[in-house]
Amino acid sequence: MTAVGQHLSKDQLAARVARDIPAGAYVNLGIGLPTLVSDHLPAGRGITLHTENGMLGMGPAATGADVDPDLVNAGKVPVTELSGASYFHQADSFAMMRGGHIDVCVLGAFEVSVSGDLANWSTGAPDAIPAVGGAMDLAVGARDTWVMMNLLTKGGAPKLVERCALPLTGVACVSRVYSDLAVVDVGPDAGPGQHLARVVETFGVTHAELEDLLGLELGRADG
Amino acid sequence: MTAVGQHLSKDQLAARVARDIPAGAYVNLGIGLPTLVSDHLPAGRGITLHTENGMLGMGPAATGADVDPDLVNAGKVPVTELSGASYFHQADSFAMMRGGHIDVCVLGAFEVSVSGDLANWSTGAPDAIPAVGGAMDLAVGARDTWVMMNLLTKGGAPKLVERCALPLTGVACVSRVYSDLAVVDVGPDAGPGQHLARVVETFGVTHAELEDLLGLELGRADG
Amino acid sequence: MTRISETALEALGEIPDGSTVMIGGFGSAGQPVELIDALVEAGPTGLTVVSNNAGNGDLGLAHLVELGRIRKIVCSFPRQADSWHFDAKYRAGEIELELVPQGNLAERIRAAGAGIGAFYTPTGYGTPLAEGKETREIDGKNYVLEYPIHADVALVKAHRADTAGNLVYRKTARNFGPIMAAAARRTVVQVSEVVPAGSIDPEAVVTPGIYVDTVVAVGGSTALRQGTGEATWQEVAG
Amino acid sequence: MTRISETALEALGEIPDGSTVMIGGFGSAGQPVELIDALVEAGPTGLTVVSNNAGNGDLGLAHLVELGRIRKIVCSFPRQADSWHFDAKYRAGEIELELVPQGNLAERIRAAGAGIGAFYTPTGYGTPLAEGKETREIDGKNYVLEYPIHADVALVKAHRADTAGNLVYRKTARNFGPIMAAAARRTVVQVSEVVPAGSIDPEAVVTPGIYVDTVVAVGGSTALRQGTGEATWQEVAG
Repeated sequence: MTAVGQHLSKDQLAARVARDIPAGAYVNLGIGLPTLVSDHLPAGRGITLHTENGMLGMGPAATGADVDPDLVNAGKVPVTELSGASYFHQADSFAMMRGGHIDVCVLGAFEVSVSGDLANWSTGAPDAIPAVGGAMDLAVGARDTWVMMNLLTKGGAPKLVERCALPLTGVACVSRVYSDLAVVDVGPDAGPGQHLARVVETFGVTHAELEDLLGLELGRADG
Repeated sequence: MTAVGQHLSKDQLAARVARDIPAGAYVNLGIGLPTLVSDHLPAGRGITLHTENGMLGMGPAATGADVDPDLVNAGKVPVTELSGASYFHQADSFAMMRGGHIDVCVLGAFEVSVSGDLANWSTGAPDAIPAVGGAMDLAVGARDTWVMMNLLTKGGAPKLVERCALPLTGVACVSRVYSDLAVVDVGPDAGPGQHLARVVETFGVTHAELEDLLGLELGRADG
Repeated sequence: MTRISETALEALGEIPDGSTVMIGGFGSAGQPVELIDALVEAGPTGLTVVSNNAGNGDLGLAHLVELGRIRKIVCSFPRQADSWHFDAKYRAGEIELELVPQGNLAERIRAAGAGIGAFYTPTGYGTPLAEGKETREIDGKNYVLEYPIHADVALVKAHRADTAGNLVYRKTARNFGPIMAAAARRTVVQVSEVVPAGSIDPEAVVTPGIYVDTVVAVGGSTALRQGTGEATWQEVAG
Repeated sequence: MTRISETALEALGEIPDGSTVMIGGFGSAGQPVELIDALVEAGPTGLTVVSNNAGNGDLGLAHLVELGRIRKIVCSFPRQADSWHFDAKYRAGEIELELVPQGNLAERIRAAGAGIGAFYTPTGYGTPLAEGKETREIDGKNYVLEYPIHADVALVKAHRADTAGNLVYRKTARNFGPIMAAAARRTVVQVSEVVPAGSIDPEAVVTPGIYVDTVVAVGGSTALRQGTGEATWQEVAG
């Protein structure tokens, strides 16, 4: 499925994430990069998409005459409605999220720590205008919060880190990171004596190369 | 309107309460005696009845073929639906009550204190099986909580008292008592130096006779 | 994903002894009688039941009470004209009662489904039902701190489900259904009919399918089989 | 009782300087543009606005921002691709911002309408947006104490109203409308059409008329007039 020796493209990464979403799951794909995952959800698996602005059963992006300004996703992109959809108000929508009813939420990130802390809402730049939207609710609300990101910044700095330097979105909320270089489990679910970050799979790098790139000691998810 | 020298009958009392309900008001009539008020609400005043089991726009009791086991009031009596009605679940219904959206709630009572404390859910009998229903929510939720009751027990003991002896339903929540003998304002809205209980109107008794019956010093609502 | 079951017993699935079970309904309206009958048949005991009432007449919840399957009931209004089975068990000391004002009951159930850790409510302040509870004055008004009520399973009666598990209810039978469906780890729903996904207007869905694990169609309304449960307490108070 | 007004300006009524105004909408979807235009015309200043965003493009909320009528905005997501008017005011120090996570914003608005004094939410715990706030561990999980957000008036866009004030919405334009309608002392609603009481199925009413003070029909959807407000922040984060 994955070309050996190569990092994953965005689309390959989206497909890799999609593969792990259980049949019948209720899923929130945040905004931006993770929304690509929806293109790779196979039909017939009964996966239902939640968008926190108030809808279950969201369909693909709308085009042409299907564009309806009253029907948008959390990124304010016009979308469509699938059979069996439902609409609800913001308090009900975030109750659904906060109450642990969404099986999987996939989010982008600036940084994720080995203990599962997430930073994805603020660059910390002093002159930036802050905006958080539903990021903090999504981070802590779903049964499983996955991050989908490039493992390194454009400048080559690791985004999977010992401790986040940027303002946090949530504490110990991420369970798994899907990246172009590796899939890594993070967070407090590791057993005693185990590493907080455990590599599930690498793409075009060895375990040792990955440790070097990140400057972290990494465990292995299978033991 | 009221026969001089006579105490009010239940129906007269209900009519007296109905007269004071403002046009356009949203009203909850609890269960039992206060539900009689609905028979005296004049058409065209735009008064809407709330029943806390989940409905606005409740109509009269249902009879014959109109009885629908899925459409009952808070006393579990089959009722009807008026044009413009709506249904909602229990959390929404009590949010409506607790949030101060109901203009007037009319409740029965075992005792009301001059400071507006209400006791209407428990006789305090040690062997009684307790039940509270929505009484405590209704007592504190509406903008105005009125009590409708006989002013004396069957044994002749006052039910408007200095301090409630029975288990409380709510503290300082009643603003007015409508009874067979008098209408009396109660509670902390009185100005400094004023009596907590101020007589609005008496039926078949003088102010002095009322004070004697109750063993209370009473003010006058008009000064 | 919502599963459609052929029978109430199959829909119910495994309910271990000692489970906490939410049961919808306000008296008979919205009471899932067929699911309760299945619960009786399935046999678990030592249950904690969360429901507004404690049974009317001899059927449904009243029958479950009569059989002694319930260790504890959390409700707002157990005593009614036709709550004889609860009354007997209670007087015999065979059932524990946690009495909760109806709006606090609803809000605590709602909080469980909404992931709220606790909330301050004005209802009950200064009354015996708030004794021992934490209180706080906020903006000059007094509140009691109340905690969510979770459950292992919720039994709910709705009017119609689609195959995606979306529910609509009928009139005041809606009552506790939507909030219980969200508050329990597993929700089992009985309906009059199951229709294809897409048959219910997405704007009119009351309970989205995400809250519904299993649905069983049991035919028409069953409330007529039961007592009326008319309340009596305010007759005394009136 | 709900009043039906002929014009948006008449519907708006008196809004004093310094009022707190809730404005529905998620970006353009559900934004009550005609009511905001009326608010611009009515002229009050020094407003505190509670809304999910801080304006898209040049119309509606963005215009109100541009004119400097807003002293403070309480919202979750001010910065967007087309929030240039807010950006300019914010950088100039001419508008105060209270940033609230979207779910906490929704729940705080809901709490105001529901008479809840405060609640414990897990969202934001351990982040800069919870700094200085009271926290509590409940059942091993950490929560932040949040308080209700009330308002003097709410401006809401719905799809259809009946003459009893009952509202239905359209798709994701529902968003903040129902909870803002309940949280404000006075609620003004713009709709595409007003129909006679009884024309909306009582089972499908989303906002009961009790929450609606004034309704004005403004014709068809207006969202197309505005910018799209597509979010950009996660493009960076992705």
